[in-house]
Amino acid sequence: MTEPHAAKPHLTREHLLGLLREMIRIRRFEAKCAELYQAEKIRGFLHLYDGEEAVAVGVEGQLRPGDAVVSTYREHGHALARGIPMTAVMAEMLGRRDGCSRGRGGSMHIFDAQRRFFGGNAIVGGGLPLAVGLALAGRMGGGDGVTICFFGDGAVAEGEFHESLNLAALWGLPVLFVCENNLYAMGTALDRAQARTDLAVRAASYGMPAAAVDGMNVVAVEAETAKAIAAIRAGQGPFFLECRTYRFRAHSMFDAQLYRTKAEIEEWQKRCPIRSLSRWMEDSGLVHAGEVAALEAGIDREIEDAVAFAEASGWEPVEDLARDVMASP
Amino acid sequence: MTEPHAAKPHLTREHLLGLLREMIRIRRFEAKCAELYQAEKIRGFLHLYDGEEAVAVGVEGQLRPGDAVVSTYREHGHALARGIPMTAVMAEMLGRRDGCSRGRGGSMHIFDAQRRFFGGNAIVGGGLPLAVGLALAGRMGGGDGVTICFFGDGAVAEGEFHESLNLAALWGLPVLFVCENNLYAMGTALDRAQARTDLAVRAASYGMPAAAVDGMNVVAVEAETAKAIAAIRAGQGPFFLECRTYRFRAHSMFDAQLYRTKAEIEEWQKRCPIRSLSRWMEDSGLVHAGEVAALEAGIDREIEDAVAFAEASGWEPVEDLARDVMASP
Amino acid sequence: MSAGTEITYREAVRQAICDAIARDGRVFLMGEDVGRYGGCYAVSKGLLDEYGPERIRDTPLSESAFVGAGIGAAIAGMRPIVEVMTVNFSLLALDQIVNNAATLRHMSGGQVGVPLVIRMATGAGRQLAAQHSHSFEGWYAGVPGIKVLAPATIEDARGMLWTALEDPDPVILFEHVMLYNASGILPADAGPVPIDKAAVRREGGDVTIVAYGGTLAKALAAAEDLAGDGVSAEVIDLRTLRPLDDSTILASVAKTRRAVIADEGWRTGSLAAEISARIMEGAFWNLDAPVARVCSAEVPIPYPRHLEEAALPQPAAIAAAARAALGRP
Amino acid sequence: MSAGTEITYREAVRQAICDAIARDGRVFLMGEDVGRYGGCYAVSKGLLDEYGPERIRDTPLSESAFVGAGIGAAIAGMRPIVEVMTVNFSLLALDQIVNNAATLRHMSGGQVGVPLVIRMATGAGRQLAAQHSHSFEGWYAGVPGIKVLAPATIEDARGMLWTALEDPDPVILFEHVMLYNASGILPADAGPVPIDKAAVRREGGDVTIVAYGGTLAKALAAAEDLAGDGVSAEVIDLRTLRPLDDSTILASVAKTRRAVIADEGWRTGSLAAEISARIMEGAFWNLDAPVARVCSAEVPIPYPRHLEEAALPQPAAIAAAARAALGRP
Ligand SMILES: Cc1ncc(C[n+]2csc(CCOP(=O)(O)OP(=O)(O)O)c2C)c(N)n1
Ligand SMILES: Cc1ncc(C[n+]2csc(CCOP(=O)(O)OP(=O)(O)O)c2C)c(N)n1
Ligand SMILES: [Mg+2]
Ligand SMILES: [Mg+2]
Repeated sequence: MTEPHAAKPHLTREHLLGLLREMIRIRRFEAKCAELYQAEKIRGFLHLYDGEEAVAVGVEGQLRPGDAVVSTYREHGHALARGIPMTAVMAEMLGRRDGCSRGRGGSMHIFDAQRRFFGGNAIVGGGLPLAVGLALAGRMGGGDGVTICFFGDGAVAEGEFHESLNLAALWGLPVLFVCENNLYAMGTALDRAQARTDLAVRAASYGMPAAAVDGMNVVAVEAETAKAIAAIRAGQGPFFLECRTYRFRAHSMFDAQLYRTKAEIEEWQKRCPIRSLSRWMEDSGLVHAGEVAALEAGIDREIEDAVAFAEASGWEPVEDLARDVMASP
Repeated sequence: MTEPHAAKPHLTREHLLGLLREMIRIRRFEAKCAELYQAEKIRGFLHLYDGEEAVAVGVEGQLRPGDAVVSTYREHGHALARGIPMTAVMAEMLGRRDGCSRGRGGSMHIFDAQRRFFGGNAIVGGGLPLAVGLALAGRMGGGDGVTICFFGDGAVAEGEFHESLNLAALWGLPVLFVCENNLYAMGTALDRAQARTDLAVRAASYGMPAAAVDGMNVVAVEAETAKAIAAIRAGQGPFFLECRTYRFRAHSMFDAQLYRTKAEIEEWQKRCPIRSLSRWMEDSGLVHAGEVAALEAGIDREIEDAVAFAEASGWEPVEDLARDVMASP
Repeated sequence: MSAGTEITYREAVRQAICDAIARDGRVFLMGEDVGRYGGCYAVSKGLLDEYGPERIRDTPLSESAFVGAGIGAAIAGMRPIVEVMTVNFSLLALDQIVNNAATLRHMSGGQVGVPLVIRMATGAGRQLAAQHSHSFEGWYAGVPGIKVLAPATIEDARGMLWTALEDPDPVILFEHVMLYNASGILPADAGPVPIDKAAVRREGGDVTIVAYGGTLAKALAAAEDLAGDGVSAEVIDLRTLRPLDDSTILASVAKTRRAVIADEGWRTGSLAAEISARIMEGAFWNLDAPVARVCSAEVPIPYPRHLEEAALPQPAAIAAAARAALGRP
Repeated sequence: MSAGTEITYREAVRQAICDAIARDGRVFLMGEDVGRYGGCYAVSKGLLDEYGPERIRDTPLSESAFVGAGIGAAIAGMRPIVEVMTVNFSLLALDQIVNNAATLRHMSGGQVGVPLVIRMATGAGRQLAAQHSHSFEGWYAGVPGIKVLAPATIEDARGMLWTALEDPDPVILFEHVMLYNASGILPADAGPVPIDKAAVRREGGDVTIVAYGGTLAKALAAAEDLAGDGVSAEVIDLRTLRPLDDSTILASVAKTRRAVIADEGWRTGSLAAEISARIMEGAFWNLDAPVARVCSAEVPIPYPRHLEEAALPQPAAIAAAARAALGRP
């Protein structure tokens, strides 16, 4: 990890603590989700973000309320970092009526229209055209809002990636394309899917400015995002940000991980975004181990509350099965 | 036009005459088609290649019988240059039973399996994945055949373009992607469709070697194609060839051409690939005006014969409507 | 009702678009060649000059991206009218339509609505052969979360778009290619029309003929022919393909006790099958004869006129089916 | 017939693929994560090690390109088995399937055949919510130029692929996600099975229940339940969805005079509608009650178990429909 303070010497202790806290919050929330999955309280597909937290936290910290977010099926981190209450997210994971999507979406379809969080999309690449449209509407409306579009390295091979980047660049729309390059699409390593693995360079073929950043370093992500968003708000059109990261866990709960070695995972775990930041903060005297523990304890309480909230929540009644297919008249 | 002889000083008179002849053949064939369209003998969509003949002739002259071709709805030139008899092509235009596709395809679906001419595809971009698959089969079969894939500048925006180029490059398949950049997709100028208009540069984002060539100069097209195909046959993977050209006529027979000026068309007509070559050959004493006229007369006879053949051909019987939907048992 | 004026279907659609743009600042038209070219069926000719490039947006050839962008823009509060040149090309955008437009409201638990209108040409009759002559309205009519319309008259072409744009959910409008040149009287006070009711276009007591879009005129011709034989046919124009107006259909069948459905879709899996099944379920005990379907032959539509005509439902076949239902062969 | 062994459906599909690869040098398997990952439903686990990367090809996330490449390779003489992870994602490849695979033979006048096999998972039941639980088999069953299979038993899972690979036309195989873990006896002499006949899975005289794929077990459960009431239900497994085996269905209905169709597709436009319409046309005079459909509710499948179950056809509903047909509510 590059030294966070080197990049941004003016970072305050409070700000760094906030970043650390948010990353731990996501990590622990998801650890609880994995438990609840084993307990069969969460079902379906569950894609954990473990290892990639610096991306959501570094990027979304730079957003304003009017900005929009479009995400993938690996979106719990994005949802929490966007400020969607953990209670509502947890209830959604459990399929309960008080879930942010009334329990109908589940893990892959977290939505919060008020916070302009437009999902949770389980079709790889399917969110990119939406993001272009949100940005188009924003620009036609005259504001300086930005649309953030998260997607994985796997999505880069899809036709929708290409069409969306071209359209956004052609029309100069305010989209920040955030590629979470965790080196694998399920079991397919990047170099088995992409003729050219330097993804940021790809953006150049659309004339789109781009940067690649260490996605395990939240401060670095934050700094690059800040620059990119400033440029977008200033009307300079879309930007492509490749965040180089890694998922520590399996693709989903059904993955034997035959396609990578333990050694590789361990190597990456040394770069854990949370441990890196907390260690460096401890080493620099910005935080004591005891403070981190207190932070974790607070988060654990929040998580327990969220689980209790979710479990106390009812189910949508079966008679309402067809509700919200169309607008009610 | 760059001087043809400058590029290839060893070009023989016979060879150049052959190129000239083939281009004139296509031009006149299509002029007759336009007439037959006015006479309502050809119906549906008719997309003429007028102005772009140097591409088909320059590229396909370099092919061997075992090579495959995939084309678009603007494919009469490609079909003739591939050696499909004009009689069969003309009968197809008229929808007759002796047409190369039994009259069922028409102008947009010229096929000749024996000559490995796999259509005539009316979906923009739809042929690219096919070409990748043909090349894959060729490589798995161990030969050194090449698949030529023609498409327009408009197709470059489609997702299938992106997916196909990536796949071909990733797997190192023997495809020559020939982009016929005539500056317009129907009425949409290249710079209104592409964030970046230098199409050859795009190929680099897939790590694919590329070249752009003056598509109005048949000798230049031929020379670039020869180099590209040699590299492909040598196992160096796919190649992207952008041919910069122009269509002199409307997109199809229903086009008021509101999107470009007469002056622009006239400017390009000065670079007519046929006139350029014949003038230069005359100036260099390689051909007399009389010889060209004789050539044209011969071609006109061939065309008249093709029309006669087509008009003499019967129609598929209505009872056979459902023929060739599935293989006959 | 004052006299009104005679206009073409094309002109009616054009007026509807102009009206919508004038009435509502959130409305814009987007699609391939809607601007400079004037629309592939000349529907939007002149609109670019009138309303400028923000409201009349030419897109690159990227069906998935621009349909998806329409969805995103609709989510964000705009009222896009997205034109897909023909239903054939809409397959490239089907993922966006089914997995996003139709699904977002439900999987977000009612938070995210998509007030999008998509217009497409559909159908055969212009000898455009196997890749340009499809009728996939029936597929769209099976997708929960969208409404599907098929204006068959001048008044509907003019009035349905208005109502569709006021709908909070995605609406797809199918315009049959053979209707654009049809003309009829538009009442001077023409306004929005309902989009949830079928219409009885001709009253009769002996047999019900159900038709829509491109088959309405054929059904009326068949009814006229039958009248010559003393058979009084009632002709229903579905108008809205989803949700189907069962009650109008069943009321008619209860009266006539016989039904024929004319549908340009391929027979197997056609919308006609659905209507037949609904009549089975809702009026079995009223039926004096099996419900008959007159659909397209199960063949990729061939190019030559005689085969295309043979492949499509024709008035004679509709009349014959009606006679057979009446036991008068 | 010797005893055979008990294996899972997953294992049966795996064996079928292995056999095919061993039997025919032209066969290869291609798709997302079929190799290193072992297949998203673990069907091809271990095959990469056994047969190597030429025969077991991991592809990038590019549904359109790799399905299209399968078409191209089939044209060129290979026998590709293309796996699309689920039917949901196949919408991204639908253009290739409909406009190329299904159409090439006809529009080339019989010259170009596409002996391609596509396998896809389909159906709901795993709480995967609105974008991963579709059943679009009915759409494919409506497309001329392809065959559509739905193996519901171990023997069919093992034997249909064999026959499909010998077919000169494109064949699509649907594997219901809830079947992979089902097990049964595979006869020791199991070989290819016919792909043009439905099967009577249980004989009965009072009512016909038509099912396929994921609904077969539910139909059999309903039949068992009905037997307890003294109602003797005949259960037909369609096996082949295109072309439908009308004669087996009509013969059964002629005997029982009542029919219920169980289909996981959304009710409107379901394959069940087509079968109902065919029974209407072919057996109206034999019917003692209207044909009933038990289909999925018209809602994007919701995530929570209770709503998913309520949305899908269940044995109780099938039995209830049969009782209603018999006038025993
Ligand atoms: C269009 C489509 N194809 C396939 C899938 C199945 N699938 C789900 S996630 C995934 C891998 C995506 O990888 P990437 O984009 O790198 O994101 P990551 O999971 O690594 O975050 C695949 C193949 C899908 N959901 N959508
Ligand atoms: C997928 C698809 N979208 C739209 C069309 C309609 N269309 C036919 S040709 C064309 C323009 C294509 O332009 P280009 O690729 O540059 O080829 P050119 O016609 O210039 O040779 C369009 C939009 C189509 N046939 N297929
Ligand atoms: Mg990834
Ligand atoms: Mg062009």
